[in-house]
Amino acid sequence: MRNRYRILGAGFCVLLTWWAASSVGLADSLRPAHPFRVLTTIAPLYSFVKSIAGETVELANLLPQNADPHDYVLSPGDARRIAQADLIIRNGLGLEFFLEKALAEVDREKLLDASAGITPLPQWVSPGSPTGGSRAGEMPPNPHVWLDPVLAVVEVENIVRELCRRDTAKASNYRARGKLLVEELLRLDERYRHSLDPLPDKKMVSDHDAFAYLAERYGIQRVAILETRGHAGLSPKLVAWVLDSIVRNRVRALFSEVNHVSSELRSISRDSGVPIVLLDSMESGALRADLYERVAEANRQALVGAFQGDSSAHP
Amino acid sequence: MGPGSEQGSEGRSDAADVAIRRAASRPFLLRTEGIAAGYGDEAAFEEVSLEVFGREVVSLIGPNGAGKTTLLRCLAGILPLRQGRVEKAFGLRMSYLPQRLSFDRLLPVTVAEFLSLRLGRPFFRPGWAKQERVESLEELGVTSLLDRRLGELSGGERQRVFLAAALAKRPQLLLLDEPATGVDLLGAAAFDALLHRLRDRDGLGILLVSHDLHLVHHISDWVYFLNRRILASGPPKEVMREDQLAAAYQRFPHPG
Amino acid sequence: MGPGSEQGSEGRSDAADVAIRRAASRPFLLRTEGIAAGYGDEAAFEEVSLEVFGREVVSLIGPNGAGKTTLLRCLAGILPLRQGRVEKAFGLRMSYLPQRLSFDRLLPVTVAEFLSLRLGRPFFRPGWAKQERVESLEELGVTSLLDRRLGELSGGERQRVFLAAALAKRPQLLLLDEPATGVDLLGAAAFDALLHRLRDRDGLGILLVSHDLHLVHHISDWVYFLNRRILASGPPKEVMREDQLAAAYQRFPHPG
Amino acid sequence: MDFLSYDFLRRALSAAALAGPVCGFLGVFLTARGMAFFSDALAHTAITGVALGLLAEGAVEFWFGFALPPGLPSGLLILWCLGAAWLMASLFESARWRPDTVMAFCFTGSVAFGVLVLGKLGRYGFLEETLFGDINANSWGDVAVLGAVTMSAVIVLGRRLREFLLILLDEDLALADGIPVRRLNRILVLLVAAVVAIALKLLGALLVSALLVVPAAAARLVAPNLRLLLVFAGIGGFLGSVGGVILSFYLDLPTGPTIVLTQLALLLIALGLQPLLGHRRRSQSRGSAEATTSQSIWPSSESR
Amino acid sequence: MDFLSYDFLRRALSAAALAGPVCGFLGVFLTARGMAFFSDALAHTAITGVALGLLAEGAVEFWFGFALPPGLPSGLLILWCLGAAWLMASLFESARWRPDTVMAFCFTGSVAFGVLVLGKLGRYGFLEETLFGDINANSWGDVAVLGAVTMSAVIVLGRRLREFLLILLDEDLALADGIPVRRLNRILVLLVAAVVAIALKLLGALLVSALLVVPAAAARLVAPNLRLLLVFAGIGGFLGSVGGVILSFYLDLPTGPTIVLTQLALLLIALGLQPLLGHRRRSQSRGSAEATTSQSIWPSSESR
Ligand SMILES: Nc1ncnc2c1ncn2[C@@H]1O[C@H](COP(=O)(O)OP(=O)(O)OP(=O)(O)O)[C@@H](O)[C@H]1O
Ligand SMILES: Nc1ncnc2c1ncn2[C@@H]1O[C@H](COP(=O)(O)OP(=O)(O)OP(=O)(O)O)[C@@H](O)[C@H]1O
Ligand SMILES: [Mg+2]
Ligand SMILES: [Mg+2]
Ligand SMILES: [Zn+2]
Repeated sequence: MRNRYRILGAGFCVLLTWWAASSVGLADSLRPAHPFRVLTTIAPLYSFVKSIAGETVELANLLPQNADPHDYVLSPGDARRIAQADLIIRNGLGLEFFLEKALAEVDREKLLDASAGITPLPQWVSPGSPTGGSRAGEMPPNPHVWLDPVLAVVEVENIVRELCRRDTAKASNYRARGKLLVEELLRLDERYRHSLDPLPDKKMVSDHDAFAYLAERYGIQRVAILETRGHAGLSPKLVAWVLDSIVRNRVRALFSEVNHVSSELRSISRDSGVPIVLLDSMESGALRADLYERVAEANRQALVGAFQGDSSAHP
Repeated sequence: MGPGSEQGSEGRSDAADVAIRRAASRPFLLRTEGIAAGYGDEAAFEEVSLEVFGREVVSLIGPNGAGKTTLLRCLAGILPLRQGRVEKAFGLRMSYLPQRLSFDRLLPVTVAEFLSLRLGRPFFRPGWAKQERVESLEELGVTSLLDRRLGELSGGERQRVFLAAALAKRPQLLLLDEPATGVDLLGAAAFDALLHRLRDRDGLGILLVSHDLHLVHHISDWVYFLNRRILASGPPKEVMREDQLAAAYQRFPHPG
Repeated sequence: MGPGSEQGSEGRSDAADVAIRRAASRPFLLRTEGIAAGYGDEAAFEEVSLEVFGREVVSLIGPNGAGKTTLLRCLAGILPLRQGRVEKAFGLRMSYLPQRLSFDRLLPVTVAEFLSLRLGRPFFRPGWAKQERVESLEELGVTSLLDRRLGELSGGERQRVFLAAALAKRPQLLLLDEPATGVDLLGAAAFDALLHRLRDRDGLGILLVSHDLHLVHHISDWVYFLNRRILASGPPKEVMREDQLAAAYQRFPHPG
Repeated sequence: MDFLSYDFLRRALSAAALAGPVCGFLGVFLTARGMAFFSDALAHTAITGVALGLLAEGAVEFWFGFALPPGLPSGLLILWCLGAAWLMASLFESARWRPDTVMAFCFTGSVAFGVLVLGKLGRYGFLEETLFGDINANSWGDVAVLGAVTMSAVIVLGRRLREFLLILLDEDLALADGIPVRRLNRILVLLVAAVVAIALKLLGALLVSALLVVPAAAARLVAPNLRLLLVFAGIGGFLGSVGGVILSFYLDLPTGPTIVLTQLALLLIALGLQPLLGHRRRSQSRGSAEATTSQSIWPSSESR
Repeated sequence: MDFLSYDFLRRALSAAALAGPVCGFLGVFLTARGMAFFSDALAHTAITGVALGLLAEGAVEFWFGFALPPGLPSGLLILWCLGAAWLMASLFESARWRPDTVMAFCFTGSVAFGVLVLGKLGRYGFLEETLFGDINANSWGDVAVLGAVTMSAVIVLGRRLREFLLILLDEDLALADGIPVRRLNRILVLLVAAVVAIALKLLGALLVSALLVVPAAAARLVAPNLRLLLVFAGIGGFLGSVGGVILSFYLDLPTGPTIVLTQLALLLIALGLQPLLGHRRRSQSRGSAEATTSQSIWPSSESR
């Protein structure tokens, strides 16, 4: 008798399985009319769209504050947001690796690469490593284009164009506000130039190659990048080479990000006596319209402070 | 016959006689010819030739480390042979009781479930063990243990269960490695009676390894004396006379 | 004395006499008073009161599952008591031989190393086992096994090693749980002789669990018959007369 | 039911409903042989598999000039896992090491090698993917493959259950009964490997072993016998994984960890239930003790 | 020697030279009890430790308004590992599960919880750090702590070696001999936990178990007895970890994986040496077999 219950229980499980599997065939739920839904992947893109479109679109961002786009894992909520979005704006250039799988199911039409049209820099390769120099050409691109205000303008223009194309009713509004944003960004660029150009000897050692485009734009020489995110430790030869380069090039500051200072960089800072200066790549920033301007300004001041050498920690 | 049918001494025709009579009256079950096996590079036994027929108890005796267990493992198909060959009656069904039992003591297997698995009975309805009255289970007192977990039996209880399962399989050939170890007096008596009945009533062939020479002497139809090689063989009355045994031990320190 | 010193029957003064003589002539080692222990919620034995003195072999017999192993594990300090108390001679050194041996068979421990560890000899120089001639090792044939790995011994060889180690510890009290299991004829004889010598020459107290009633009858100074409770106790000649035993079994199906 | 309107959730639910019970069932076999970490080790060898896949991709592109589809395709990953499982099974039989030792060095070796290669190739993204998986990103194709593997596992286990259980109890006894122990052991290991290779895409290497171990561990707490152990493990696996998917949707948490925590919650519930069931078990065994004492003192004398 | 001019390399070498032999030695005990994954499980519980540390940090900042130093300080991490090890040891004793089952669900549970919390806090960086560690980033303070732990491990093991080995052979026998088995088991587990907590910073959770398991596994291949097993495991651990650091410098590879692969290379060498040593062992045991046959047939009759 008891056995029969057990078999019934097992049968129940099989039935449930079958039901779950066959529920596929259920009719697709009807989509009610809704406002234009835009989904961005990272905070700077969110801030751009917020500035351009304000409250006229239903805007959401995938990456929660403080999350790292390089190793984010989607939650079912994210998957739902992706399924519901009318336009998905991502940075592209390989930044949103976590999206690849989920996007396989999504209509390519809904997708915009904000970085379209930008010639990317390759990812950093340490010249110290024997194969380094020759491999530079085949490295995947560095995705952090938005940190250069001039390239950010390209991204903003891409976004405005796409929004106008999709949501023609509000196109003029988008265009007008987009123009304001572009002007703001150009002003920022001006300020960067003004304050950084006069400074000599601008050298950067960092543990995440987020500031490559910015450095390229304003004449900062990237001496060494210790890419530690998602890495199983570094080779001691690389660390030794970085230590040597710091001494040889008289580097005056190591750059890292709040909450992401790697133990390697701390150790190098301890060993070389060069202080760590914190910048912000905005990858995991707060979701606000003025994020970009505020953070870019803070970065500028940090850079200026570091290169002016008023941080007297240099030995 | 002397303590060994192997030596070509005066007892030759006598020994041959006995052997022929033995073979003639019984169905053939298993024969090995010069087999050897062992662990690593070393042989645990060599050049072992023996025969087991139906309706007889063949005992294998010998000192510790003689290779008895290894030989039984070979016959049961657990260990590969190194040399020689084993000839079996067509479709021979064997059942083996190992000397060491090892299993996960934390696994909640009940005795009834174990018996179902071992005897090929319906696993999800082990009630049969209570309803049907299986001779060996009853006589070895296993019926009262059916709902117990295998892992929480006492040493003797566990041996009874494994022994009862091996007997209840009703094979044609039983390989028993020190079956009555740790079993109490009455259990051993029941086992003795069962062996007799299985042999005489059911015509089983039984290959028994035991250090209990009383049991061996009393129950065996044929005895092999093994110490890496077979040093002596014959009916127990002849092989197991104390003076003969002692003589055999002195005479064959290095067999071959 | 009747088969039980527990019943206040006609044998009272007789039994008391024997017990008093036993206690008077021997050093006190261990006494339990109404102890009980078991697994889960169930007791494997209850209300066990027994005594062991020096210079005597005390045997514990009983059917499978009677609780003998459990009792020995309690006395050895492996299992906690549920009830009652154990009184020990001051500074009593005990040595225990378990019924089931379990260890990692792949671990490359040699017999010599095992003996060094067990006997507290220098572990990194196990040569002592060959140089010194330790009685129990020699007589149980363990000296020829010293370089072998524990994991690759045959069942009987392993039992010999563990038994020899337990005897070689030269404690005041030996707890032996079916010590001669799987050991061959001469090994058992050597063990028998050793037991006698340890008792008579070295004055050890020995608590022996065995199903070999011949051995028990022949070697014991005192026998306890256990089946969850102690059903009978006394000198073997008195407790182990066959009619007496049979009568006792009939009389006490539910002890207490 | 709101969440059923999303296709990705239907896929996730189907995958969980398929993988859960089979993993729970297989877990009983693994945990009983000290192979609780087998799935874990196997999943981590996938890192080396992915790395080798990338190397091969690069080599093909270099020598033959055409590009393979990126990443290691599911099919190849399954093949890799089967191969690794086969290798480990051979090492298990070598009888020099305990199985867990074999698994531990296969595990760390694969991780070390894979990480080195992925690091040199600059493709750490794949490492993340292998470690964490993503149940919400699987396709109906994946579910179909999972279904096929599940079906074959169910068929093989169903038809050979007696043999597998006998092997679990005592390999020597099984061998003597003429059961092809080696072959069945290999089959079991390969089944686990196939299931793990697919479950890897759902939960990732770090969590996949939970699917196999936790239901079996929970079932051990409450099952009075082997039959119910198997049944409970299957049911626990189903409830844990399907429940985990549903919970992760409503609580908006990553699905993989939620499944694992749901399974662990079931384990805790089983721990809570244990006293009640333990009571039943106790009274059962008390019953049998009475039977023992009601016979005469030598247990078998009554039947003579 | 070129590389000795760098301070960080001197630190890395010292750490490797300290941790290697002790881990190898402790590994013998772990692998002999089916606990090869203990270090692994423990290391992964550190993920939850880190997550809880961050939560606590946030709570302190929220309620008391001052910021703690970022990350979980080494001291707290060690305490966490000790606590987790204690908990697991209690579960081992519960005798419901095999040790590896206990470790498996502690492992996956911690990872699941840690990943959830770290994900919600957006601090995956710590996950990376815990999973991979970096031997090149340790400070002399870390080395000193490691030295202290190593010293205490050596002292405890050295003084209690006989007891520990007896427990390894048979717990019941050890208990009967009056050895405080429970206490010593706990001490061993805590020692391993302390070593793992520090080795975690060097190799990370994914690779730390290699330090403990691989030398012991390699030593098993060539050691004819227990003494040499212990010695070889210690030496193997030393060679593997120090050699790994040096190799990683000259080959320009990440240090952690290189150490593991060096250890594995030693394992392969041991596998190659085995036939030679096996030969010796064979002739040894053949010798003892002669001894057996040169006695009379009943082995003990000669000495009577
Ligand atoms: N680990 C255990 N868990 C639960 N019950 C157990 C356990 N070990 C033994 N028992 C039970 O306790 C009772 C006593 O067992 P014990 O081993 O003490 O018997 P014994 O007298 O030594 O028997 P034997 O002569 O067979 O060795 C038996 O009913 C047995 O089933
Ligand atoms: N697993 C093993 N590895 C290596 N050698 C072994 C192994 N098992 C047994 N041996 C050796 O093989 C020989 C024969 O062992 P076997 O177990 O067959 O003896 P046995 O006759 O059964 O002895 P016993 O009466 O003690 O049971 C012995 O010398 C033993 O040490
Ligand atoms: Mg044997
Ligand atoms: Mg017992
Ligand atoms: Zn970045």
